[in-house]
Amino acid sequence: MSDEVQIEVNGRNQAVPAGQTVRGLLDSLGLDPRLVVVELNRQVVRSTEQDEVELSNGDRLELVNFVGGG
Amino acid sequence: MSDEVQIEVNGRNQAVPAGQTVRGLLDSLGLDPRLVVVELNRQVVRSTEQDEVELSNGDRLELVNFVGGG
Amino acid sequence: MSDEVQIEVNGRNQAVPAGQTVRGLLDSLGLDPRLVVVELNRQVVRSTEQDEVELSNGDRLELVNFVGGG
Amino acid sequence: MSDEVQIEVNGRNQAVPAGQTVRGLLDSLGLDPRLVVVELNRQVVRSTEQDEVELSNGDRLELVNFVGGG
Amino acid sequence: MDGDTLTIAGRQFTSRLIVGTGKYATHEQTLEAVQASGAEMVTVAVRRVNLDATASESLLHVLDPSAYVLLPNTAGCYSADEAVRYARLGREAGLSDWVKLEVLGDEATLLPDVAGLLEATEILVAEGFKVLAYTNEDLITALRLQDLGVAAVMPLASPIGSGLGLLSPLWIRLLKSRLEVPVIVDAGVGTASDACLTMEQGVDGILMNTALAEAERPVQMASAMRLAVQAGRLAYLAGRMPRREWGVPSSPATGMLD
Amino acid sequence: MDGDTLTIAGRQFTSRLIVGTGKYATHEQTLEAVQASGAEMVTVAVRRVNLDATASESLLHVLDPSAYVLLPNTAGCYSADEAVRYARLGREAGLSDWVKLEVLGDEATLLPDVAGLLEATEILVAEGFKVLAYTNEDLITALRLQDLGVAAVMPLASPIGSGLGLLSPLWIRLLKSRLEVPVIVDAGVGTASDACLTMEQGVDGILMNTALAEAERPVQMASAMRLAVQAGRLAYLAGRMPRREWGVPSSPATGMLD
Amino acid sequence: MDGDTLTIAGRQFTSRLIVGTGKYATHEQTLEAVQASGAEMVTVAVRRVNLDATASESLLHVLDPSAYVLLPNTAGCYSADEAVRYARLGREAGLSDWVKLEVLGDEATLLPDVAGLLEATEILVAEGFKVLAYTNEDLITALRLQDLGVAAVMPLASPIGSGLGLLSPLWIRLLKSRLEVPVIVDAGVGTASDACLTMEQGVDGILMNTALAEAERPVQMASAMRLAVQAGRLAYLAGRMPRREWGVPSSPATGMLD
Amino acid sequence: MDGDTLTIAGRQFTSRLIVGTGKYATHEQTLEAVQASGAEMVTVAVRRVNLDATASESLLHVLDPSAYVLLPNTAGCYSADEAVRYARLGREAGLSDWVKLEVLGDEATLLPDVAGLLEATEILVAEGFKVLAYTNEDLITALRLQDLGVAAVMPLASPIGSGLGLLSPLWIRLLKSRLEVPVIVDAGVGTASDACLTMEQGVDGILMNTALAEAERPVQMASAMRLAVQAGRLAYLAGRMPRREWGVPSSPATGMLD
Repeated sequence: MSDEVQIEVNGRNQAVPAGQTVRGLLDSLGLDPRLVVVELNRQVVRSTEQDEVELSNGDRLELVNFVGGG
Repeated sequence: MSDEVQIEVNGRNQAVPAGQTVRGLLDSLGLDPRLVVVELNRQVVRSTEQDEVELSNGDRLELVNFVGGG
Repeated sequence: MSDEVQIEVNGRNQAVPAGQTVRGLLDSLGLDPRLVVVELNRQVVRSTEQDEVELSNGDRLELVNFVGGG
Repeated sequence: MSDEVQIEVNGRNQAVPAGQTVRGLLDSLGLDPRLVVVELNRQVVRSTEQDEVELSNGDRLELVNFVGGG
Repeated sequence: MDGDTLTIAGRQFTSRLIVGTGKYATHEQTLEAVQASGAEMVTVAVRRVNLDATASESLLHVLDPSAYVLLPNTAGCYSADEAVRYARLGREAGLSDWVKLEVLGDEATLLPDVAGLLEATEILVAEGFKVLAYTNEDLITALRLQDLGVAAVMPLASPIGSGLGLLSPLWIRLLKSRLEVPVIVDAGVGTASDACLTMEQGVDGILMNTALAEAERPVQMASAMRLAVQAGRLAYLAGRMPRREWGVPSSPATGMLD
Repeated sequence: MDGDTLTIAGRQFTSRLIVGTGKYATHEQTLEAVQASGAEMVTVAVRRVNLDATASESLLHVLDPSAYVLLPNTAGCYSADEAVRYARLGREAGLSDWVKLEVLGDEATLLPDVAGLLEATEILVAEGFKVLAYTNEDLITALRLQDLGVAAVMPLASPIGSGLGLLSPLWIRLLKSRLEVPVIVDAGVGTASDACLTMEQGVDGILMNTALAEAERPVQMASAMRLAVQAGRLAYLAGRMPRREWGVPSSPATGMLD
Repeated sequence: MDGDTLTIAGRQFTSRLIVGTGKYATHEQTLEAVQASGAEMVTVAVRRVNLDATASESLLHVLDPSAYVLLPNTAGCYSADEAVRYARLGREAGLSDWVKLEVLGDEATLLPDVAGLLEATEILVAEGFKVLAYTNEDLITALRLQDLGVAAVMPLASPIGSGLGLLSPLWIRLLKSRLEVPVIVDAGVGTASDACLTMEQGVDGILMNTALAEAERPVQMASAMRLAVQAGRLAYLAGRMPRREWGVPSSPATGMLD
Repeated sequence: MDGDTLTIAGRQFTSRLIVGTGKYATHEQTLEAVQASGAEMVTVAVRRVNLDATASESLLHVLDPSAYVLLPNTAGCYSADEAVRYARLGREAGLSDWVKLEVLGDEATLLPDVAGLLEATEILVAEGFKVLAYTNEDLITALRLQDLGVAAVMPLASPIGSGLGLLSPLWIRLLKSRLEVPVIVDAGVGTASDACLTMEQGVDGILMNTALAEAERPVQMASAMRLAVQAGRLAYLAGRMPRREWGVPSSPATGMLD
């Protein structure tokens, strides 16, 4: 439907409402923006910009965080 | 019977004819005197003496030879 | 004088008669062409070519051979 | 003279007044009995006995103490 | 050891031990081990959020970033580009421009690809990163890394996770003697004596993870490593006795009885 | 490590490091090094009073016998009789029946004469001494010493004063695995990693002297040794990670980006 | 060992020992040592003719090129260009396209500059050279060299001329297990046991020079090395016994007397 | 190595390798391995004739006593008396007064009981035996054995059958430097480099059994050991190069091009 856009999040296809912002996506996924870094089409999206940036068809997002590592 | 004597050879009891010599015992066991050393009651019996020495009741013999060892 | 050319051999300046060939130089230095490799202005001069190649002013030659090394 | 006895202390010959005790010797040498152990003719002399024991001609004494060691 | 501090990229550390946070049984064990180790800087990895997980506690809730310097790594990256990408995400996540740079060349050994490492280092230093570069024992590569402006050179003692200890004290001593930037030995230390011996080569510090996480009692081993690193450092500064192939008494040869 | 104490002949020690008091520059340095080492027991030698000396301060004025267990040794003795004689004098001087028994067999190496050692041990144990026996790496001799009732077996790591460290971890592990009495490694330790490695073999403690006294900075090395012994003990108790000849990542292999 | 031959770039060798010809007292000693070593290939350096020398005997008069494969090296070169230049001159002098390629990165250690090495390798392989590449212990670099088409990878055992032997058997075993081209250990071997141990890692051969030339009796050491390389190779092929930390009798436990 | 022979009790040997004959799969393999080893003296054990066996071929039919010096051992004996009894039987069987004397102190390690060894040595030397005494690394015991008149001192490299190689080169060098009788290292050698390294300590020879018998290919390992012992001996005589912690070129530094 025209009021949905298809995106890929961490390697999975997902549909989100048209006009949804990055921050909106994080909220819908129940993720704490202070603990998650967003990469949109290979570009880091600063948390300060997450409200402005709207998702478009074919966007590829990577949501990452720190885990234990050596 | 009086014409037998009880001896021990390499830890086993055995009866031999009265008057049997050490050499006789080796022959009866099919052992080559040049390859076997005889210890009779803790004393080595030289091969040259094996014809003379007669076995008596309760004699304890050890018949030994060389085997592979490091 | 005009019938001499100035060259450099193994880092030393030297004057040779005009028209002298590489082979001629080796002979004048008493060097056995089979044991020496000639580099003229950074280019190897095959022994087969040493008769043809004439030396010109400013030519830089390296005469090398095998020595003991690991 | 008859009122002296010859003894050996830590390998050195020494003359002491006749009737001198072990404790007397230590005092004369300015040694603190609590820090020194006395061996008289190969026998340890307890500090409690040092007043009684008198020195005789030919006595061999070793006066030892603790020093740094590993 | 008062005043004997470690300075990397202008930041001062009292502890010369840096620990990783991988492979522990629980977040709690991770924290206990980190605390027992006395480390002031800990490494973390950058990975995808697990979208299936029911909100599990984040590592950052356990490791207070105000209490520890978090050092993001690029573990698992096999090219300069990939490592640069992870470094940038790590910077965003940690709000710090420090990175432990790994560019691996082989999955079986996890040995560094020094060509890729130099390439990524150049890019990241230009972007203002403080690069702590995981490398091999090669002095020539280490000198290049220093020329490129790394904050620290981190040669391996032996393969990552091998526990084989310090394979070549000579190479490590050589690196230290020729470099001006800090030398932090990274990977391969297996037990306390390895850490002690490594510090005795004069290096500035050690980074370890598996030796703690895979010990039978990780927290206890973390304490052991804290002490071992201090002991090795102190022994290096104290100057060891000479070696001799014969005996020398420690008690006086004089004053023996007759 | 709470409660991990060392018990010798019924007496409990918190520190597993015993130090000698020989070869220091001054009494003051001796005391500082002993304090820095954290040792609770120190060895002393029995020697003639120096009759020529202007009343010099006695070692006992420096090392308060109420603060430290003084362990007299029989250093420098080359026969059972001689060692027994020194042991008896030491007992009188220290008002204690503990003795570090040395019966040496060779002046160049200071190696023990195990025959003489067994002979002297038998006599002294019968006289009620608590014998801590300096011996070589031989298990058979060590078992005999235990049968004779020694309080501790003290095998060498390498020659006295050599600083060569632990020549044969195998022999020492073997001794420890077969003996019930405490095993205190005595002699040869040269630097902190030697001490750490030695403790990792599972032994009960270490006795050293030259490694401290001949270090460039003895007091600092004493601190290093205190930490190294603790580190090695803790690592032994913690249980080291397994060794592998390949690499194993310390960061997750999953969750990588596309 | 019949049929156990070494093949490099299609040429078969019976001997797995390659020797250098530098640092000998005389040409005669060089020849005697080479003969005693049993080597079939020897390295030589390319240097300027000495124009001041009264016609001295050339090395080629001593080392008959029909009797030995002469392998020109690029020793002393610190850049890819320089090494390529020497390689070309060497080819002309030896009428052979084999070269032992050295691109050094540091005068104090003579360690290879692996970046320059890879660069020079690419050029020389394209010109049809058979490149035997002197490199460090790094597997990743060795794999690159193999991809570029070298005839053999020649990792160091320890620094050139150091005589420190095989610093890291692990790295060398690793290289051998992962490469298809021959692995010839080059540099660092100091004595016969070093050579034997090195061959036991499974490598294809060893190149040495200083260990012979600087021995007190070079020719005798050359014989020792010939035997040691054979012994190590045979032991590798024979398959060593397992290691155990306890004793196992070599004589029967049965058949004992009462 | 011409003229470099080993002399024990007045008998001269060209080979410095002595091998045992235990643990082989067959008599044939035993013979092949002995031949490949180049040994001139082989050890044998004294055991009861197996009265149940159908006349099996005797070892003496395989090992021609006129071709090899047979050295009876007292393996498996745990007291001086027992060892003396086996030695006497061995003398009768071999019509030779040579004996490899073993008096063991522990079944798990097969370590020698030096007290029992000294006791048995005294008895056997008095009876005219040529005693080759298996002992540990202890110099003091070795000096006693020499004083008692042994023909050779045979210290272990590591436990019998362990294959751990030479645990302490220092102790072995020390023994050799202080003894006049031959020093033959007995037990523990596992592979060729162990044998080579052992001979480089200057000892007179090596006795081994398990390293050959338990190799995957015993006969091939026997050849390897023959070469390794020769290589180590030659290297010792040749005098190794000095060790350095830096690089030294083997090619001339002069004569480089502009």
